Amino acid sequence: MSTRTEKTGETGTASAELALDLYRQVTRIRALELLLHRYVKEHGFGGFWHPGLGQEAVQAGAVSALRREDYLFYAHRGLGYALVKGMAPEVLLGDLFGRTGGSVGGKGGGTVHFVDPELGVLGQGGTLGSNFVLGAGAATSVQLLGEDRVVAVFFGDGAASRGTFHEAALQASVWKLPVVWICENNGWHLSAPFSAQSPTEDVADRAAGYGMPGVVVDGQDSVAVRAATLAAVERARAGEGPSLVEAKTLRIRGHYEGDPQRYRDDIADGLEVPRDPLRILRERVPAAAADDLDAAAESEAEAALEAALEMPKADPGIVTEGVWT
Amino acid sequence: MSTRTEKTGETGTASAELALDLYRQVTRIRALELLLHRYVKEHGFGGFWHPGLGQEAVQAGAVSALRREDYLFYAHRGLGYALVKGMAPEVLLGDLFGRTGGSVGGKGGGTVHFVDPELGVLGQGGTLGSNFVLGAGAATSVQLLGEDRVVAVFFGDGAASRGTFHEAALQASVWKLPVVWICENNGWHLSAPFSAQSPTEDVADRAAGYGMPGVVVDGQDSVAVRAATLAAVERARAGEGPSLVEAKTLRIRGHYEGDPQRYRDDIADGLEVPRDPLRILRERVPAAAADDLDAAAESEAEAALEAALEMPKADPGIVTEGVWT
Amino acid sequence: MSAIAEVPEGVETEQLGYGRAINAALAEEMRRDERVWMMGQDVAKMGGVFGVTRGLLDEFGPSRVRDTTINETFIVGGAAGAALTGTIPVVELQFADFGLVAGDEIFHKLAKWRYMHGGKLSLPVVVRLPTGVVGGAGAEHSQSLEAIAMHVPGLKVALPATPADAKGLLKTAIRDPNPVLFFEHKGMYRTKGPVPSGDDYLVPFGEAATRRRGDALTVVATGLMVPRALAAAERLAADGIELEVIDPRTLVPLDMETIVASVERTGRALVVHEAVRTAGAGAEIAARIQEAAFFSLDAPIWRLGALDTPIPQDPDLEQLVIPSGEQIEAAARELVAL
Amino acid sequence: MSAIAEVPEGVETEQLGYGRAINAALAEEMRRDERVWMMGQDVAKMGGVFGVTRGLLDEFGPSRVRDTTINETFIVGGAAGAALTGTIPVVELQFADFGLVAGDEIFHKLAKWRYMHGGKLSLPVVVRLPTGVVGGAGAEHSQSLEAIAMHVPGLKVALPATPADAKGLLKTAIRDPNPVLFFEHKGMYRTKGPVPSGDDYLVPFGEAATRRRGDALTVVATGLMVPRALAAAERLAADGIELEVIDPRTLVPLDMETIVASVERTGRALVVHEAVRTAGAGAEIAARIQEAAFFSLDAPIWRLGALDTPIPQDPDLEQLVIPSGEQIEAAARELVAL
Ligand SMILES: Cc1ncc(C[n+]2csc(CCOP(=O)(O)OP(=O)(O)O)c2C)c(N)n1
Ligand SMILES: Cc1ncc(C[n+]2csc(CCOP(=O)(O)OP(=O)(O)O)c2C)c(N)n1
Ligand SMILES: [Mg+2]
Ligand SMILES: [Mg+2]
Repeated sequence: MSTRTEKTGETGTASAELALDLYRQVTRIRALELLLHRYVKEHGFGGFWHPGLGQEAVQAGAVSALRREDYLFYAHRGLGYALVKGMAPEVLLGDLFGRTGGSVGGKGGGTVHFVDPELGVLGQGGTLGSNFVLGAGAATSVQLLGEDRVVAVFFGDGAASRGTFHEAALQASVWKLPVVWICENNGWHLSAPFSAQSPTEDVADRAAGYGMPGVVVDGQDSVAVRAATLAAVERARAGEGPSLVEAKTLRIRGHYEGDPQRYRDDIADGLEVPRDPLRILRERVPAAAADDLDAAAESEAEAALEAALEMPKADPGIVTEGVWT
Repeated sequence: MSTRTEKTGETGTASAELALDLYRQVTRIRALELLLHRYVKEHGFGGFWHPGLGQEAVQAGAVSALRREDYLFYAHRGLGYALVKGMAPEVLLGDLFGRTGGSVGGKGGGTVHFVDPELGVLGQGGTLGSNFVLGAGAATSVQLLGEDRVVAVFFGDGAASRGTFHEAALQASVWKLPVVWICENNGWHLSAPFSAQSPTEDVADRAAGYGMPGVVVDGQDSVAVRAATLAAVERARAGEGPSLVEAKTLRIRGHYEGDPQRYRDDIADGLEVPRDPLRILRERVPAAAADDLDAAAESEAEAALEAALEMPKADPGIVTEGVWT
Repeated sequence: MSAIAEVPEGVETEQLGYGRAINAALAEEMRRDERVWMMGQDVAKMGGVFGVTRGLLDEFGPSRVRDTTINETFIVGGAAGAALTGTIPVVELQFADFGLVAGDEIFHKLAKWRYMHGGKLSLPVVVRLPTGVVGGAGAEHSQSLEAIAMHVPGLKVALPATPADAKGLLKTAIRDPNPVLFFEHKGMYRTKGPVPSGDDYLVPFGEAATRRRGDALTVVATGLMVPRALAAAERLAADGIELEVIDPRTLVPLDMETIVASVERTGRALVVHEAVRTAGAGAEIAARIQEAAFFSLDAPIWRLGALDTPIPQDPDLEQLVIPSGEQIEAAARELVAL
Repeated sequence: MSAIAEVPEGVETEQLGYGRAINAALAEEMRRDERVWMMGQDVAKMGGVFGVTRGLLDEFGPSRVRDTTINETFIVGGAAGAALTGTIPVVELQFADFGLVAGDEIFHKLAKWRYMHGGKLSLPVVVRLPTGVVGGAGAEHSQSLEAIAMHVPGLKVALPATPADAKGLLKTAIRDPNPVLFFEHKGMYRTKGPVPSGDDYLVPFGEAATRRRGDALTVVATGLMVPRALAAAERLAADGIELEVIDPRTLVPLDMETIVASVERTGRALVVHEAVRTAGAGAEIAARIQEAAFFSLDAPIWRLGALDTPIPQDPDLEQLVIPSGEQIEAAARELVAL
C-alpha cells in the first residue's frame, strides 16, 4: 500500500472555466456567511451558529471534486458543504431557523442539520467524530453494492483526536473502502489551539500509520483543495482505498457567533479574511465576471433569507414524529 | 519531538547476570503456563484461561525494565506480567481459581484480575483498550505529583485497533506523560490474523503519527525486549514523553484454553514453542545454572498450585462487598 | 392452567438450539434479501465466539460476512452508515456490554439520526448483543443492559427466551426499518426447543407471549428468567398455586395490554429480570401496571432482579447476584399470601 | 404549609448563581486539597463552554487545570487512572450526553474497577455532566441520562436543583472516595439563590430535601423540575391544594425514607423528571413507593417525564418534549381529585 505525505503550497493549474466555477461557489458561501453574520447579530436566533467565514475555499474546493451521487458527511462549520453539493440556500436557512421549508421539516434549528439523500447529503453527527465511522460504513455499502460512489467525510482538526478516527481509518484502509477524509484544519478546537493539542505539525502526519496517503494543502486556495481532493477521490473510486486531505485554513470568527474569544489574541473580532480565497481566485478570473458572480451571490443569499423567514415555523405536532418509522 | 521507527532484530548485549535473571523469569512463567495447561485440561475450571505460552520473553523482558514503584496495567494473556513485577504465584493462581487467598479475595476467577497497589500492579480492563486511557491517566497523576515513576501499558495487536489508543496516545504525547506502550504482537486478534487487519506491517508504524518513537523488537528475545523497553522507560522518566515498543511474538495455543482454532492452520495444537525464548537465552547462561532455575521454577509452580487449591473458595457474602466504599 | 406450547399449534417445527435458530434466521434472511449482510469480530471464519454464525461465510462469502478488527464504534457506527446507504447490516458485538463501548453510536446515531434528520433517513440495523451471565465471564462481559435501550427513544428492543422466538424475532428485526437491539441470552445458546422450519415464521414485535396460564399471580419475566419462572410455577402448581407467566419478548414496543389484562384477573404481579433491579425494565413495567390497574391490585407489585453489584467473575458467585428459580418461587409464595 | 428555605436557618449565605456556586466549590476544594485537579475540553483558558471554571486556571495553574483535546474516553478513563494513583480528578464533559461517548469508561471502569479488583482500589473521581435542555442544543446535547447511571451499580449520582446544593453536593462529591456523576443542569447555571459562604458547607448524599410541605400529594421532582413543581404548587395553593415537594438531590444513594414517609401521609404521589419517562428514574421511585407504601396509597402513582422522543433541536420545540409547570399543575390537580 502506497504511503506518502506531501505538503504542497502551490496552487496548481486550473482552467479558466474551473476557476470561474470555484469563484462562483466561494462567493456564494461567502455571501451567505456575511448575511447570516449580520442577521444573527441583529436579531439573534435560538441555537448555535458556527460561522465558516474564511473557510469557504475548503468547502467549495473539496465538494466540487465530488459527483452528484457521491456521499457527503459534513461538519458543523457553515453551510458551504451542502450548498456546493447542490442544496438550495433557502432550504439550508429554513433548517437553521427551524422552519417547515427546511430539509428536516423544522426539526433542525441551532447547530444545523440538513439532509438530501438524492444529492448524497447524509447528515452530521452532533458528537464530533461520529462521522468517521458512519462514513466508513457508507463506503462499505458502496463496496458491497458495487456502486461507483465515493464517500467524503469532513472534520475539524479537533475532531481528528476522536478515537473513532482511528477505528474507522484502520478498517477503511484494510478493506480499501472508497472514503476521503477531509480535514478542515482551522487551527482551533474551540478554545484550544491545534498546535498545543497535536504532537505533530499536521493531522496528515497521522495518515501513514493507517497506510494511506496524507496530503496537506493550502485551504485558502480552492483550486489546490480541489486538486488534492480529486486525486483522493480518484484513488477511492479506483478501489485503492481511503486518503486524507488536510486543508490549512483559518477560523476568522468565534467558535459560535457570539463567542467572546477571550482565549484568543491572534485575530481581531472582524470580518477581514487573511489570504482571502476570493482574492486568490480573482487572479484567475476576469474582474467583470467575478463582480457579476458576487452580485448574483448576494441576491441569492438575500432571497434565500427572505424565503426562509417566510416559511412557517414547525408545527408542534412534529415533535413526536419520526422517532420510529 | 523526535520520531523514529527502528526495527531491530539483534539481540543486544547482556551481562551474564542479566541473562541469568531473565532466564529465571522466563522459566518461572513457562513453568506456570505448562502446569496450568495440564491442570485446566485435566480438571477444567470455570472461566476463561488465555494462555501466554510462548510469549514469556515479552512479559519478562519488558516488566524487568520497570522499577518496583512503576505502574503496570497488564493484558489478559497469562500471568507473567504480575509474576515478574513481584506478585507471588500462589496469589495469582488463587485469583484465577476464585480463592480467598487471591489478591482480589475470590472475586477474580476466569479471565483473571489481580492487583497489588504496593507493587504497582493496578489491574486490567476486561474491555480491550481501556488500559490505554487508564494508563495515560495514571501517568498524569505521576506528572502532577512530581513522582519518579513510569507507567507501563501492555496490549495486544488486536487491542491496538481500539480508538482509546488514539485518544490516549495523542494526549500522552502532547503532555509528555511518562508512559510506555508495550504491544505484544502475537499475530492474532482471536481468530483474525493481524496481517489481515492492519494496513501497515507493524503496529509501531503508527507511532510516528503521535510524535513518539516506535520500535519493533524480537519478542522471543527477552534481552532485546528488555533493552527496548528500558530505552522507552528512560525516555519517559526523563520527561520526554511516551514511546511504543512492539514485540513480535507468537500465540502458540488457542485464544483461550479449549479454543479448537478451526480458523488457523499455521501451527499444530502442541506445546512446542518456535524460537523458544528459553533456548535463545540458554546461549548466554551456563547450562547448569539454567537447569537449576528450571527445576526451581517447576517446584515453585507446583507449590503455588497446591497452595492455591487449598485456599478456601470465596465466601458468598463478598458478592455485595466492594461496590461502594 | 398449565404451560403453553412455545409455538402455535399446527406450525411445522424441528428441534433446534437457540443459537442454531439464530443462525437459521440469519441464513434465511440473507438468502431472501441480498442487501442483508453481517460484520463483527470473528464472525466469519470462526463463526463467532459463541459459534452462532458458523457456516455463513461459506454460503455468503467474505463480502457479506465480514470480520472486523477490534473496533466497536465502527461495527455499530459503520452499520448505521451502511444502513443509510442502501444495505441492511446485522452486526454482532461479542458481548452486549460492549454496547457501552459504542454508546454514542447506539444511543445517538442509531436511535436519533432518523429523527434529527426529519424522518428522511432510515436505519435498518440489527445489533446482536449476547447478554447475561454465562459462567465466569465477569463484570464487563455478563451484564443485562436492555433497560438502558428502553430509556433512549428510537431503538426497538427484543429479548428472545425460546429458540422459536430467537428465530422469529430476529427475522422480524431484520425486516424492520428501525434499528433493533437484539439481546440474545448467551447462557441459552444451547437450549433446545421446537422451531418453526418455514422461511416465513415471523414473531411480531410488541406481542407478549403468555407462557402459562394461572390465576394466583401474574409473573412477567424476560430472557433466562422465563424458564426459571416456569420451573418455579410448576413447583407452586403442586401446591395448588397457579402462576400466569408472561414473557413480553420485546421491551420496545412493549405489550402492556396483555400484562394489564392478566393483572386485572390475578390482582397481583411479580416482575423478574436478570438485569439489575434498580432502575431496570421491571421498574417501568411495575410503574405502568399500577398506573393502569391500581384498583385491581390486591397487593404491591414486587420485582426481582440482580443485586446492586457488578457481576463477580467467579462462576459460583455470579449466580448469587441474579434471581434464582428458588427466589422466584419464594417471592411468588409470599406475594400470593400477602 | 409552604415553601421551605433552600438553606438551613442560621447559615451565613451570599446570593450566587448556580454556575458560580459550582465554581466556588471547585476553588475551595482545590485550595483545601492539593490532590484535587481538573481536566476537560476548554476548561482552562476559556473557563469552560458554560463559563463554570472561569478563573481557576489563574489561581491553580496549568498543571492542575488542564485543557484536553477532544477525547472523552481519555477525560473519563484518564480520570479513573489518575484516581487509582493518588490524585482526585474532577473532570468536565461539555455535555452530559458525551457520557455515552465514554460509556465504557464510566460504566465499566469507574463503576466496576474497584469491585473487580476486590475492593483494593478506590476511584475518587467526579465527572461533571452539564445536563438537560438549554435552548437549541439538540438531540445529542440535551439529554437527561441519570437513570442509566442509577442502573449501573458502583456510581453515585447527584442532581443539584439549587445553587446551595450545587455547591454543597459538589464539595461532598469531591470528598467522596467513590466515583460520582454530577449532573448540573445547564439551563440553571444563571439561577441565583442563597449559597452558604463557609468552606465547610457540605450537603450530605442520600438526604432528600423537602422543599415544601403539604398534605394533598407528594411530588418527587429533580433538577429543573424542582422549580417548576414549586411554581405549580404555589398556583395550586391558591385553590387550597397543598403539595409536598421533595427533591431527592442524589439518586444514588436514594433517600426513600423521606419519600415514603411523605406518601404515607398524603396517600398520593407524582414523580416528575426531565428525563424520558419510559424507564426513567421515576419508574424506580414509583415502583419503590408502591412496594413500601402500597396500603397507604389512595390512588396510583403518576409520573411525568419527557416524551418518547429525542430532543428536537429547535428551541421552541424542545420545551414541548419535557414536562412544563402547567403539565405538573394539571396532573397534580387531576391526581388529587382521583
Ligand atoms: C464528542 C464531542 N466532544 C465535544 C464536542 C463539543 N464541540 C463542538 S465543536 C468543538 C470544537 C471542534 O473543533 P474542530 O473539530 O477543530 O472544528 P472547528 O470548530 O474548528 O470547525 C467541540 C469541542 C462535541 N460536539 N462532540
Ligand atoms: C472492547 C472489546 N472488544 C472485544 C473483546 C473480546 N476479545 C477479548 S480478547 C480478544 C482478542 C484480542 O487480541 P489481542 O489484543 O491481539 O490480544 P491476544 O489475545 O492476541 O493476546 C477479543 C476480540 C474485548 N474483551 N473487549
Ligand atoms: Mg478546528
Ligand atoms: Mg494478539
